[in-house]
Amino acid sequence: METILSLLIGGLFAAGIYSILRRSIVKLVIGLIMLSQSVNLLILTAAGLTRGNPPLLPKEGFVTGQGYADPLPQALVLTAIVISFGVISFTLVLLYRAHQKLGTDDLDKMGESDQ
Amino acid sequence: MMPELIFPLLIPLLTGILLFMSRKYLRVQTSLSLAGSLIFLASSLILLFTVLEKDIITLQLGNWPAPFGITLVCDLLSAIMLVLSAIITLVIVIYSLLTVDDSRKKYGYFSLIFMLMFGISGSFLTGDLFNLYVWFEVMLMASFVLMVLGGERAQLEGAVKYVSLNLIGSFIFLSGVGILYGKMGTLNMADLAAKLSLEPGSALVSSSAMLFLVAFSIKAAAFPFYFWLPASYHTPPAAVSALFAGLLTKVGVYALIRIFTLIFIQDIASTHQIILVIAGLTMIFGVLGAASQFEVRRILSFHIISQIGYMLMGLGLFTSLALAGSIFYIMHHIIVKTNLFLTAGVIQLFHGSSDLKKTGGLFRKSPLLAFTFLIPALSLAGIPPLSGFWAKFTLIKAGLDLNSMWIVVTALLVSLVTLYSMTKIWSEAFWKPHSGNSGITSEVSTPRWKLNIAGFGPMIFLLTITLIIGLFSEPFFQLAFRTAEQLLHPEYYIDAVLRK
Amino acid sequence: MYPLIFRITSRYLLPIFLLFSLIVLYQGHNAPGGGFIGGLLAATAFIMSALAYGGKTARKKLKFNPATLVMLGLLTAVFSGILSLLKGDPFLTGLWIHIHLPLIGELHLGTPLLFDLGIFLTVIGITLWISFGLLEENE
Amino acid sequence: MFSIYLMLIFFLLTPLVSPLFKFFKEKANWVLAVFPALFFISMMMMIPTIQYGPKIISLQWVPSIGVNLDFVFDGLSILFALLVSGIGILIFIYAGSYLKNHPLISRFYVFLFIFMASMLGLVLSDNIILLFIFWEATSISSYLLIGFDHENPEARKAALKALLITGLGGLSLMAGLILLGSITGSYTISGMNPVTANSPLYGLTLFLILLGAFTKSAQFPFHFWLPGAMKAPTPVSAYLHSATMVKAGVFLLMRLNPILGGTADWHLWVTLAGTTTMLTGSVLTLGQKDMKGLLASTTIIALGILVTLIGLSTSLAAKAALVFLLVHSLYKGSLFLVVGIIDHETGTRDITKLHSLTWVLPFSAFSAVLAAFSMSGFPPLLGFISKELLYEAKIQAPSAGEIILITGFLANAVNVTVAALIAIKPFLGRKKKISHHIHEVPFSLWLAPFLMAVAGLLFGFFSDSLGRLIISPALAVIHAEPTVVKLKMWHGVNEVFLLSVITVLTGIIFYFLYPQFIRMAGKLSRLRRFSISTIYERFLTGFQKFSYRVTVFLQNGRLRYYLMSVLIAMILLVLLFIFPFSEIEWKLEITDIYFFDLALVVLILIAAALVLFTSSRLTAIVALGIIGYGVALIYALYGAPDLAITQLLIETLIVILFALVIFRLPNFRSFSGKLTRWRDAFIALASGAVVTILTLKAGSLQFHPNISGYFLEKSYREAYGKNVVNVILVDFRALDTLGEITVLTVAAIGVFALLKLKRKQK
Repeated sequence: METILSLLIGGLFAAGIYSILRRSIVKLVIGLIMLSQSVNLLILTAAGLTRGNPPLLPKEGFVTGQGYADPLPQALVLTAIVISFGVISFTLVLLYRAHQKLGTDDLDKMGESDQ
Repeated sequence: MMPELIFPLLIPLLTGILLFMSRKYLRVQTSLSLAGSLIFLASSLILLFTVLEKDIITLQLGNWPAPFGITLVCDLLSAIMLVLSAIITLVIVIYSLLTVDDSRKKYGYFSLIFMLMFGISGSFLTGDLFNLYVWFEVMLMASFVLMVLGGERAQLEGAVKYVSLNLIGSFIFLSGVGILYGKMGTLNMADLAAKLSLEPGSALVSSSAMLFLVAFSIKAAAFPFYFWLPASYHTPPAAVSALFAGLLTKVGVYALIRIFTLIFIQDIASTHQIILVIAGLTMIFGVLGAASQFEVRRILSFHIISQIGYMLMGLGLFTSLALAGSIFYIMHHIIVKTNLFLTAGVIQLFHGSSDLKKTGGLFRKSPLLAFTFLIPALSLAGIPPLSGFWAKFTLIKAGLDLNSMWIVVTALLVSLVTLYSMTKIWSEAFWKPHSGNSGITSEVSTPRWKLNIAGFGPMIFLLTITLIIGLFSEPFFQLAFRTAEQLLHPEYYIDAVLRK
Repeated sequence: MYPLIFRITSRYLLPIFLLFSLIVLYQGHNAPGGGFIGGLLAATAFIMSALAYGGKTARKKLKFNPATLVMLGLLTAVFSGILSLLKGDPFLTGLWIHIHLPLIGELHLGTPLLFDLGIFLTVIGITLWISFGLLEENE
Repeated sequence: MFSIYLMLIFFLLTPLVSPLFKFFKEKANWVLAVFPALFFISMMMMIPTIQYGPKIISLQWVPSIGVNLDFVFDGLSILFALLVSGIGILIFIYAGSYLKNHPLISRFYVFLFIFMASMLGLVLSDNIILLFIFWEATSISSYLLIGFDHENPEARKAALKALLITGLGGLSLMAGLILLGSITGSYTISGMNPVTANSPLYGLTLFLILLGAFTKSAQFPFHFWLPGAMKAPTPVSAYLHSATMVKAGVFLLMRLNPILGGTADWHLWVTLAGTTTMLTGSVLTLGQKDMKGLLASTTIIALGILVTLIGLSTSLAAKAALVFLLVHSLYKGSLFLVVGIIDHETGTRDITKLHSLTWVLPFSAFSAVLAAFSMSGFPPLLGFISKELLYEAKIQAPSAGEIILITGFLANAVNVTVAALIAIKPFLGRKKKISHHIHEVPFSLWLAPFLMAVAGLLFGFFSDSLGRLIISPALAVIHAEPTVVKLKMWHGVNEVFLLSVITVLTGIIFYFLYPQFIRMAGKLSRLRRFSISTIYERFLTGFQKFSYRVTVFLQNGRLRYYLMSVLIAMILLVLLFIFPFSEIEWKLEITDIYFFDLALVVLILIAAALVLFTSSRLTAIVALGIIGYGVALIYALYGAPDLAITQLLIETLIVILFALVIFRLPNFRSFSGKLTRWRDAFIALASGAVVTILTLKAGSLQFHPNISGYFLEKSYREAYGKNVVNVILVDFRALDTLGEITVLTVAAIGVFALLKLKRKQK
C-alpha cells in the first residue's frame, strides 16, 4: 500500500506545485494547503504503515512494541497539521490584505518591492 | 544535565507573553523588553562560559533519555550564535525606541521580537531534527508577522514572496525529516549521526540530504533560493530590517553547518562540493545584485546574500581552518550587518528616504554617522585590520591550502565589488553634496537625545565590538578554532548527547 | 440571514459541545482526544454560534477576549513545565499525584495534563481570535 | 622599540586630532608635525645600530594564524621610514597653511595621520600579512585623501579609481603573500628562505605579488589611476607621489628581492613592466599643460625607472634604484609643493598662462630651480650622481640592455624637459606683467619645498656619508652580499657622462619644441577613447549595466519564477543522488492493496484535479474539503485516530475560513497561456515524481528499526497514559508542542494585526 500512497503523495505534491505556479493569489493558498496535506501523508508513509491497530495501549497497560502503528510519526504529523493550520490562516489573511491594498490578485503584478 | 540550558528559551518566551499582555502600556513595554533582553544576554553569556569550561552540555527535556525525548545541546557554535543573537536583540530593542512607531508597538511589536528570539534560540539549542522544524516555524511565523506589521503596501508585497518561498522551504524540510525518519527510525541528531556513521550504505541518504540543503539554503538565502530576501528585507521598519539582516539568514547557515558537519558527512566529496559551488554562485549573484542597486537598504540586502556565500565557502571546503573562517565570518557579519542597517535607518531618518539619489552631504552634516557607517562598511568589504579582513583572510587561506583556485578567485573578486558598492553608498550619501535646496530635507522630527541614545548608542556599541573583533582578534580566533575542532569531531557531540 | 434553526441548534448544542470537549480533553491521555482535539471541538462550537449571530454578538457572548485566553493557555503550558524546575528536574518533566478513588479506581493527575489544558485553552483562543476577526471583517 | 610604540600610538592618537585643532587652532599643524618629527629622530638614532645588521622586534598579536606585530629595522626599512616621516614633517606643516580655514581640516589631518602611520607600518613590517594590513590601510586612507575635495564629482571618481585599482592589486597581493607564506612556511620575511623557481607555485605566487606591487606603483597598464589622484589637495599629491603610496610597490619588490628575485621570470616581468611604464610615462608627459599633470606623469616615469632597475637584479642597479628613490622623493615633493603654492596664489596650474613669478615668489622660485636641477641631473646635486648610476646600471644590464638604455634615455630627457617647464617657464618674465594680488606666501608654506630642495643639494655634497650610512645598509638588504657603497660626484669623462650631456641637450630641445607637443596633443586627444583610463570607465559602466541586467532578469518580481528556480534546483540536486537505483532493493509490493483504500486514493486525486481545473470557487472549496476529509480517512484507516479527528476538525475550520475570505476575492481567472501551463505541469509532475521516489526509497531503505518501541513500553508505566500519541505530544516531546502553540499564537497575532492595524499612510 506504501506504493499507492507514495503515488498519492506525489500526485498531491504535483497538484500543489502546479497550483502555486499559477499567478492567482487564491490558487497560491490552495496550493499550499495541498502541499501540506501531501507532506503530512509523506511523514506517515515513509515511516512505514500499519493498517488498523492505533497506538492505544490496552486497559492493563500492556507493553509490547509489536503490531502497533508507529506513534511517533503520528505525533509529528499532528504537530505539523496544527502548525500548518496556523500558517495557512495567516497566509490566507495576508493574501487577502495584499489583494485589498494592492488592488490585484495577480502575483505577477506584485513586483514593485523587487526593483 | 544542565537545567539552566532552558533559560535562553524560557526568558524570551515569558518576556514575549508578558509583553503581549501589556501591549497597551508603552512605558511598561520599554522597560520590560529592556530587562528581558538584558537577562537573555546574561543567560546566553553564562552558557557560553559554561561551554568554554565544560565542553558540550546537554539537557534531556522531561527527563526522558537521549534518542527518545528531546535533547537540548549547547556546543560552542550554539553558544556563540546565542550570544550574538542576544546582543542583537538588546541593540534592536533600544533602536526600536527611535524607529518604530507607537501603533506597531501597541499591536505587539516587542512581543513579536521576543517570540522570534524564542524560535531562534530554540533552533540553536535543539538536538532534534523535528524540533528544529518546530523552531524554524516559530521563528518564521514571528518574522512573517514582524514583516507585515504596519501593513504598508511594500511590506505586504514583499511579505507575499517572503512567506510563500519560506513555506515551500518548510515543506521541503518537513519532507526531509519524514524521509530521514523512515530510513533511520530516529530524530535525535546525535543518534542519527551515530547510526549513519556505522552504516555502510549511508551515502544513500545523500538524496534526502539534498532536501535539507535546499530547505536550509532557502532560509539562508543562498543561490538560487534567495529571491525572497531582496524582495522583502527593505520593506519593514529599519529596526526590523536590521534584526532580520543580522540574524535570520544566519539561522539557516547555522542549520547547514550543523547537519553538514554532524549528520551528512558520508559523501563529502560530492555533497560539500555542491555546497562550495552554491557558495560561489551565491557570492557572485548576491554581489551583482548589490552593484546594480541604488538604495541603501537594497544594496545591503543583496550583500547579505553574497556574504552568505562566504560562510558557506568554509563549510564547503570543510577543513578546520575553513570552518573556523566561516565561524569568524558569522561572528563578524552579524555585528557589522546589523550596524549597517541601523545606519541605513538613520540615513532614512535624516532624508526621509534611503534612495541614494535623494541623499547626500552627510559627511559634513553628521561626522558621527559617517564614522559609524565607514568602519562597518570597510569591515564588510574585508579591509584590514577590521573584523571582516580576518574572516576573509582565513577563508582565502583555507581555499589556497586546498588549491581550490576558482573559489578563491571568486571570493577575492567579490570582495572587490563589495568594496565598490560600499564606496557607492559612501560617495553618494556622504560625500556628494545634497541636491535638495534645503540641504537636509527633514531636520529629524525626533528629539536629539532620542537620536543619540536610541540611534547612535546601539551603533557605537556594535562598532566597538567590530573594532574589538578586528584589533584583538586572537581570542576570537581561538574561539573559532575550538568551535571548528568540535564541529570536525562529531563524536564529541554524539558522546555528549548519548552518553549513558 | 441567519436561519432560525441554525440559531436554535447552536444555542442548545453549544453547552453540550463544550462539555463534550472537556471530556475529550480529559480522556485524551488514554483515548483519542486531548488538548488539540478538545480545543478545536469547543472552538468549532463557538464558531457555529458566531456564524449564527455574527462576529460582534458572538464576541460579546463569549464574555472574554480570545487573546487573553491564548496568553492564559500559553502561560499554563509554560507553568506546567516550570513546576519541575523547582523540583530540580529538567523543564517539562512530568510530576504526578496518584489518588486512589474507591469507585473510579486509580487516578493519575500530573503536569502533562496541565500542559494539555494549556493547549486546550490556547487552541480555543486562537481559533476564535482568527475567525472572529475574519467574521467582523465581513460585516 | 620606542619607535614601534610611537607608530602604533599614531593610530591611537588619531581621535585626538580634532581636539588638538580646537585647542591650538591655526598653530595645530606645528604641534602635529611634532609626531613625525619624533619618529624621524628616533629613526636617525637607529642608523648607527643597524650598521651591524637588522634589528627585529616582535609583539604577539594573532598567533593562532601566525600574524604578529613583527617589525624589522634594517637599512631598507630605515631609509623608507626616514623618507616617510621626514617628508611627513614638512607636509604636515605645509598642509596646515595650505588648507587654512578649510572647514574639514581636522578630518584631513585624521586621514593624513592614518596614512602616514600605515605607510610607516608598511615599511617596517617583517610579517608579510602585517605588511599587507598596512598596505590596505594606505589604500583606504589615500582614498579618503584623494576624495577629500568631496563635493567635486571628479575627485570622487578619481578616489574610486585609485581605490579599485590598488584594491584589485591588494587582493592579488593577499593571495600571493598567503601562497608565499605556505611555500616558505613562514610569514616573517626574516624567517624565509629564498624561493627557487622550481617550486611548483613559484610562477603563480610571483604573478600575484607582482600584480599587487605593479598596481600600487602605477606600472603599465595600471598607471592610469595616478594622474587622477591629482584631484587631491596638493600636499597630499606631494606626499603620495614623492615618498609614499606609489613607492610602496617599489619597496615591496626591493623587500622581496632576496626571496623571490633573481630568477629569469622575475627579471623578464619586472623589467618589462618597468620599461613599458617608462615609455608610457614619457608619452603621457609630452603635451600636458597642467603642472600637476606633468609632475604626475613624470612620477610614472620615475616608477618605471625604479622598477626596471629592480628587475635588472644587479647590485649596481639596486644601488642606482636606492639613490634615485631618494632623489626623486626630494625633488618631486619640492616641485609639487611649489606648484601648490603657485596654484594657491594664482588660481591656475596651466604652464602656458604662468610667467614672471620670480618677482613675487622668490623662495618658491629658488626651491623650484634647485629641485629642477636635481631632477635633470646637474652637478653638484644628488640628482647628478643618481643619473650617472642609472646609466651605468643600464649599460651593464644583463640582457635587453639596448632597449632599456634607449627608453631610459628618453625618460631622462623628458624629465629634463619637465624640470625646465616647471622651474623656468612660470618664473621667467618681466615684473610688470604680474598681477597685484599675488604675494609671497607665508613661511609655513615655502619652508617645506625649500628644505626638500636644499636637502637634494646637501646630499650631493655629503654623498659619501650618505652612501656609507644609509644606502649601503639598504643595499645589503636587497642584495644579500655585503657591498660598500661609495657615491662619488665625479667619475671623469666617460660614456656615462657623455650620455648625461646628450640627455640634457635633448631635454632642452624638447623644451623649445614644447608648444608643438601641446598642439600635437590637442590633435591626438581624440585617441583618448582608446586609452586605458577610458577602457576602465567603460568597463565600470559596462559592469554596472551587466549587474543591473542580471539582477533584473533574476530578481524579476514574479513569485512563480522564484518558486520555479527553487523547485528546479531541488529536483536537480535530488536527482544527482537518487541514482543508482540498483543499490537499493525497492519495495514495490502491490499485493497488499485494499480496494477501499485504492478508491479513496483515486477520489482524492480526482478532487485534486478538480481543484486545479475548476473555474468555480465553490467547487474548489468543496473539492479541497474532499481532499482533506479523504486524507483524514486514510489516517483513520492506518491506525491514527487522533490524526484523523484533528485533520477533520482542522479541515472544517480551514474551509470555513477559506469561505469567509474567498468570496471577497475575485473569481478565478486564467492568467497563463497554454505553453506556460505545460511547462508548469512538467515542473509540478517532476517535483511530484521526486517526492514519490524519495518516499518509496525511504520505505525501502530502513537502515534501523525505529525508536518507537520505547514509547509503547514506557507510555503507561512512566507517563500514565494509554494514548501513546497524546503522551508523546504532552510529555515525551512536549517541547515540540510548546513551540507549536507558540506558532499558532504568533499566527493569530499576525492575523489580528493584519486585519486591525491600519496605519495612516504618509
